[in-house]
Amino acid sequence: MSAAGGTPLLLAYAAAACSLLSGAVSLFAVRRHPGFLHFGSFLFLFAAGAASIASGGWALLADLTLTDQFALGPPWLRWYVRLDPLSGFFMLLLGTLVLAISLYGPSYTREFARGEARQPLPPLGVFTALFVLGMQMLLLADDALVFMIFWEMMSLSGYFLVVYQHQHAANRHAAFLYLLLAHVGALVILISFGVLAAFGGGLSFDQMRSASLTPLWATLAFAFAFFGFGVKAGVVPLHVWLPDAHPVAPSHISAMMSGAMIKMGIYGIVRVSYDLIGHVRWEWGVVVLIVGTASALLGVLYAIMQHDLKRLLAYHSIENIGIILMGLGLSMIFLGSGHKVLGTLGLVAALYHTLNHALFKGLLFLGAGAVLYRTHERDLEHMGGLIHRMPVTALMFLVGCVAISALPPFNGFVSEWLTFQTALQAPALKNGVLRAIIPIAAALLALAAALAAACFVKAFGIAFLGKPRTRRVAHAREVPAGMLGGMGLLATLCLLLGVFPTSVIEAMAPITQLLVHEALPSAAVQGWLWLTPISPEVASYSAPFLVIAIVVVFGVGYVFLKRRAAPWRTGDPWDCGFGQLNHRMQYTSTAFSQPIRRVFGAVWKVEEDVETVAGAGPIPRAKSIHYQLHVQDWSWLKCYVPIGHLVLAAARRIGVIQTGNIHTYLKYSFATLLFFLWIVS
Amino acid sequence: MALAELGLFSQAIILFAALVLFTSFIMLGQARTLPLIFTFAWQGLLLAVVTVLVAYVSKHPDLYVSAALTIVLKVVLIPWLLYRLSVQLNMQYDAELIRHPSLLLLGGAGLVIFSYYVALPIVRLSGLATRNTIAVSIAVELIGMLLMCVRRNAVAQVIGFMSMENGLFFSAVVSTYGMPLIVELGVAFDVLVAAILFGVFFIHLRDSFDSLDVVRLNRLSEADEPMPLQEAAGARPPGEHS
Amino acid sequence: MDSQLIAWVLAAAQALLFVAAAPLLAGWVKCVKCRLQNRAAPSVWQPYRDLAKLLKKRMVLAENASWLFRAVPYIVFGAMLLAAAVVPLIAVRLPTAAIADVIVLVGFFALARFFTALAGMDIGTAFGGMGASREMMVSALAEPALLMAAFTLSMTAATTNLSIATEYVLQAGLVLRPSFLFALLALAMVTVAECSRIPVDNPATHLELTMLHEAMILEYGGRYLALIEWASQIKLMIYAVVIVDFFLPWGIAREFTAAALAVGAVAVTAKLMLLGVLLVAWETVLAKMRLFRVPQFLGFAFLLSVLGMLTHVVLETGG
Amino acid sequence: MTLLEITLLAPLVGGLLLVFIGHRPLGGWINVATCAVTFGASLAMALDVFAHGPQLSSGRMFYIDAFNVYLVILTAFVGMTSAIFSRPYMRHEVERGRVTDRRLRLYHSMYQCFIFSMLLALSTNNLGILWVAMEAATLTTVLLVSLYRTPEAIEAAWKYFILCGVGIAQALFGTVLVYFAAENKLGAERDDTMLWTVLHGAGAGILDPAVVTLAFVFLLVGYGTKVGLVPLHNWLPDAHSEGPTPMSAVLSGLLLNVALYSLVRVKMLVDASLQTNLAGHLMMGFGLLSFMVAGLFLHRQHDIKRMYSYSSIEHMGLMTFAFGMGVPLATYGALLHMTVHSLTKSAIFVTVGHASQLAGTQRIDRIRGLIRTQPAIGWGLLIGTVAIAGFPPFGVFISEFLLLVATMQSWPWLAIPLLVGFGVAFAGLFRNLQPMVFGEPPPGQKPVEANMLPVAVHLLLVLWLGLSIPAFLSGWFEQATLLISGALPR
Repeated sequence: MSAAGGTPLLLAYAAAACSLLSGAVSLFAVRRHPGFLHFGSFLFLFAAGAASIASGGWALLADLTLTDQFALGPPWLRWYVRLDPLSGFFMLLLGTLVLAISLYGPSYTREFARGEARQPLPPLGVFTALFVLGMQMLLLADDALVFMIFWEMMSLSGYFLVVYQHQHAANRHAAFLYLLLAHVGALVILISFGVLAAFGGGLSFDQMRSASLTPLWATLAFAFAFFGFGVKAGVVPLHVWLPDAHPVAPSHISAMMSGAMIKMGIYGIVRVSYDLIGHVRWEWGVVVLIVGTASALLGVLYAIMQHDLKRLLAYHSIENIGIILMGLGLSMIFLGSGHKVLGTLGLVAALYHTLNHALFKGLLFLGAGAVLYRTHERDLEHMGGLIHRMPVTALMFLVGCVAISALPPFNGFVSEWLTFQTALQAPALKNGVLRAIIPIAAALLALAAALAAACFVKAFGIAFLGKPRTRRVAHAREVPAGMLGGMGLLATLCLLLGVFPTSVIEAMAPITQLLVHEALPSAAVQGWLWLTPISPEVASYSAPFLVIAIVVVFGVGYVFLKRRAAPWRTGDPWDCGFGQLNHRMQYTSTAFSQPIRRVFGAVWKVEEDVETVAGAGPIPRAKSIHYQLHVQDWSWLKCYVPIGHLVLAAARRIGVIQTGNIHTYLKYSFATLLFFLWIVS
Repeated sequence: MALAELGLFSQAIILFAALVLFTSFIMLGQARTLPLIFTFAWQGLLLAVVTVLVAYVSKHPDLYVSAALTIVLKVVLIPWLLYRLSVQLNMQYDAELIRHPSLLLLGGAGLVIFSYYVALPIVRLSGLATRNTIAVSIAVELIGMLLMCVRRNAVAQVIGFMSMENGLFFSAVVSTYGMPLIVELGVAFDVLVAAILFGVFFIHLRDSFDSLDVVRLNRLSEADEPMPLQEAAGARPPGEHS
Repeated sequence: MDSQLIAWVLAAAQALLFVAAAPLLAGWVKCVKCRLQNRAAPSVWQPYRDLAKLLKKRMVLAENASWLFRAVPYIVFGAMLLAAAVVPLIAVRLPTAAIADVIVLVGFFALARFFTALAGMDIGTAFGGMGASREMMVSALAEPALLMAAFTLSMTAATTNLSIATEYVLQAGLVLRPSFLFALLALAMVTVAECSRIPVDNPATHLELTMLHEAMILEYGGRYLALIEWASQIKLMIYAVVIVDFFLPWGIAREFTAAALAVGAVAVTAKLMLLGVLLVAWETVLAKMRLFRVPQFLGFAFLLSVLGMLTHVVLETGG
Repeated sequence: MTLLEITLLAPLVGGLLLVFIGHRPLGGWINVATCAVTFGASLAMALDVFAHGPQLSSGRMFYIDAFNVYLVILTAFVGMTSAIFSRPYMRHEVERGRVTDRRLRLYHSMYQCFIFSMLLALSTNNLGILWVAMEAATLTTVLLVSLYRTPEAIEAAWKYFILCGVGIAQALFGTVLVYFAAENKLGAERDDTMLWTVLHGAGAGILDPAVVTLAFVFLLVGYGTKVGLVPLHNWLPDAHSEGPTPMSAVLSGLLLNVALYSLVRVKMLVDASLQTNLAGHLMMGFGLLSFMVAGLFLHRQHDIKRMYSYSSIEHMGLMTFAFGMGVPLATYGALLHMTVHSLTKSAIFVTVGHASQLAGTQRIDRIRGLIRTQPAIGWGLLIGTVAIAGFPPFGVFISEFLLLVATMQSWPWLAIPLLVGFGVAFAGLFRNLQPMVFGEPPPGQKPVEANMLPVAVHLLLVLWLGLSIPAFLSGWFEQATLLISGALPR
């Protein structure tokens, strides 16, 4: 049903207002009482998150479409606002993360006020608020102008957050690159809207929906939109800003960025291609599928090579965006060739994974932030053994790792499973080539998933397990309750969404109804316990049973073995009979990923050099070995460096027109005059 | 129409117009400063004469005013100013070297042809007897500009500038019997101020560059500066880390 | 309702039988191997004895072990148990088969492996890290090949549910599908890699540097080691049973009568013994390969499975 | 005495007064006060116009319509805020000994004369006077550019003088041609034939195309030089970088606008009498070229004021392009862009002035860590640049948005070069901006006494325009659009 105004919309406004208030509080109040930021500002942020969840959830579950307008902007161009299940869904996602960081933030940000380089807190608070506001409002936007305004506001405040600790050069580089790409992306999006507006005769989304485009222009509009939103989503090869920008931002912001901001790119793609353009074509699907597969695979491969924890997580965002896009691509292929149910399945898989990734990536970044908060370390090579010092954080982080590695019974697995199921319906297609490439794409997805598992074994194993590698890490303490609360919220959701997928999918029905006028009829034919996306015969999955099984085994093991066996005693680990083991004998992160580096050598630009200083003595043995490893992302070297050089070269050349000699200048105007005179007569 | 059919005054006008053009050519070729100034004065005088003739022919009394303005400004004031300055900066005798003077004069001739070509559509319109002189006026203006383009000496540039003004003024007179008086006055005022400012600037130039050679004014240039080495995306490839 | 109950009981029984029989298969393989290599063979029941002994033994944990280290064996065993419950051993149409399809099965294996690897890194010795790193690399390469093969089969059977797929093959009768041939080969190679058999890994080695799987669980002892060993035996059995179900399912029980069940049991026993012999033969003729030749090995497996899928698309469905 | 007369006379009187007492401490205040009077009068006049529509003064000397009324207000306003800024700034310069009392006097009176000539150019009804005023604007600013008497300043002023003089001369020739065309078509009374109202009213459509085309070429080259269109732009960066900063603020913020205004006025005439869109196409080509080239120049700047003057060239090119396109949406966007650009750019120059005083140099690579030393200046520069780079919620974004959409609708393929230009220009601005604003300041860098009020006001206005355009302003824009492009934007 559709209506003007309505409570959910009011709630959404309330959410936006709360974000603004939180910004205002941190702008005006903080200077006098720093305490305010930690309470006032984050309190309002909490309210904003809650309100977003409420409004989004309401609109989603009650399947409402509410519209409204404001008398702002140019007179003939009102601000149109609309809350429908799709935006509601993303509102929900956003709200959840905001809630989590508003719990996590107060303790975490206090660090900046202390740290060796004291940062002023107001900018952080203000731009966090504006960042959230931008995302809330762009979800509500119902015309190109409003959308672009808040889209850019999101990018811009994101920039200020990335550059927040601007004393580090890395932050400045990252912020510059980020804003540059964001700006270019926004302009491209604008072009796509321009195409739609030219056909629809107006900038409001309703007019665009009513536009009837020729296939060529529709494809152009889609291509521009896909490019523009792809930049934000961090699609390979447009991703270069992402692994730089996310790590250097404050961790709760990184969580927002990876969790929410890049999802706005997905939102944009879905909104434009499914809603505004309307008729999806399968060719687009093929492109999206290929790009998605590439992103998934390259993203995880780049990620494995990282030893900066947050950077590793950032690269994994690229991988997961790729997985989401694979789902979208499949959905487009199926819709474009007339299989509505399968198209719906793909869409559901994509959206489900969007939600999941928001949750576990947020969780992981918060976890990384917790480690950073206590140890001031982002480099895995310096961590280790944290599970003993920060057990709860370790548990949360482990949940995140399991979820992102797509292991049952957590949520990451469900959405990837749905993607696989969609891919396996390829035989339904008439086009034999598609039937052939889709399963291969699925197999590559499997490869990506397996590599992700490897990567997170490394991440968790090096950071939390083993022995501490530095003193700071050895003396780390558990983080305050607020931060644990923020992580706990997300961790719980990760488990719930993994164990009760059926209900989630049913809740998503309004979205698919809105976009493709179709839902998954048989998803829950056998009740909430069994997830049967297509039909019980084709495939079924029941997460609760796995949980039960593990619980049972624990119980049995505990009752029978633990009680009856003799109590265990501790001893030294096995050292082959050589002397005392120390922490430097552990496998490092680089060592862990060495086999994979050798297997997939061509993906990176690897520069490896070993300097060995031979010692004296009858048996020549190395006194000291210095090992250096440079791993670089080809897409940077191949796509961006040339463009940069091109522009700089052009700028260098162009200088010669300004010789500083007044005669030359006079000659210019003389020549111009004569030229024009010659033209006109 | 044939020249012969025109009245004597009109013929005189055309004759003087030709002389004005001639003076422009002389300026173009004149390397030494003082003669340049004098030629400029002559041009002004001829211009004034033309104006008076036109005023007489076309019974436009207010053209007398503008003729008077011309005499005061272009014949007396400005040349005198320039003369005093060049004496004061004792540069009245130095001559600058003009590269390929013959080529330059040829270029001037080319400009005359070009301006004739440009002016053709206008000439069709004008009902005045003296319409062909429009082409001449354009030519005078363009030649003035050419002069500015090739001369290194600031004084020469000023004179080029002023002779452009002459061309404009001339065109106004011969095409439309001059512009409304207020505009004329405004223009004249601007020219006067400009002349004074030029005078001021000669002093400044001499003080800071100890010559009036404008080619030395090349500090503010973009040509040979290296690119600034800022920290930009190019400075460090983001993919990298060790 | 009644039949429902029976079905559930049967399913539970089958799962337990599966778990119980797993060490036997391992014992059989070991025994046959020794015979083939002219060594004095242990009894086929030896694995049970080992497990019992380990279960009784008092444990020694490295002082650095965390709670994760102690939780891992249960997680691994739980995952394997559930996986065992899913695979139709002697009867199809059991309700437990609906818990998970073949993809989830792979997921279970991945879960077990993930935690095993973590456990390997928990103590902080070089061996653990080394084993984890290598194991994850090998599995990362094996998984796509495995899933690809599974896709080929499930695209033929239009389902990913094991029991239904098995039924489909039964109903289809004997059809010579090139895709199945390729898939079988691929699956066999992956099995070898996943169950850490020669030539990828050597379960019987005592040289740490050549270990993959063993290196990870080097620090385990007592009942934890028992659970893990048992789990890996179950894993081997699952792979074997899956292969059997897919490629020669004949004899498996389709209705829950005593006779049918008996037939099924006998049939599956025979098939598994045969498979064990084949595995032993394979392990005897091949030598363990260098770690960095494993990628080629698995790449070949992946190639085979892709071939299978392509032949399915091109030759079998036409298109 | 009408409001318009007050608006015009106030700066004139103030200028004369300041000739004598401009060097006193009072001088700065008088400067501000005069501007305030001017602004007040212009505001009142604007209300009058808003109430009763276009006004033709007695004697038809002056004509105020929707197009120039808001420019008059803008000029008066920016003139005032820059005067507010220039008072402490110039005092600081005097303390640093860069400016003597004589020059301070000169500065103040010339400032007022400059304001006067721009107001005159905007409000006059006579094309000839328009030209005279433009020339006068050049003459008054020349001395200000050379205020510091450094060789660079002299050189810059000389180039400014010569190039603009030559350009303006072309414009005069164009004016003469227009007059000529009008004079022999509509045999009106001689003095009237140069009146805009007459030309645009009676003369519309009947002027001879050939002459008008020729005239437009001269006018385009002439006023285009003052707008700073590539390749006639060379005077602009020099003049901006070497003159005192308040001067740069008003040059960028106002003079270019006025020149563009004159150009658009004559374009309206030409379009009326030409059937083809020749004038528009010439302007589009010119504008696009300037836009792209200036964007590239941004990348190679060492001098902060130079950099921002190139950005002015870029934006002027954009507006010229938009006016050239001529479709209502583009015209509306361009009118809006004129406003927001001059507000933002003058604010930026004010901040730049403080920044360079703080760092003691205009060299970009010596200005560091502003945000640490003096947050107000750092943030001001940052936000100003963000606004000028076209980020929402600032007004520049809205106008550029409208421009892009209009381009998409009428010339889809030209959107691509525009896009590239935006990207390049943005990169050029920020790669230079970031190191200046962020990072650690050089040791011993002290805050300066800065008056950020103008900046704040300007940026707030721009923000306001970005979020919603007040009805009266929008009304004027729409009328002007109707006037220029013959239709209302949709």
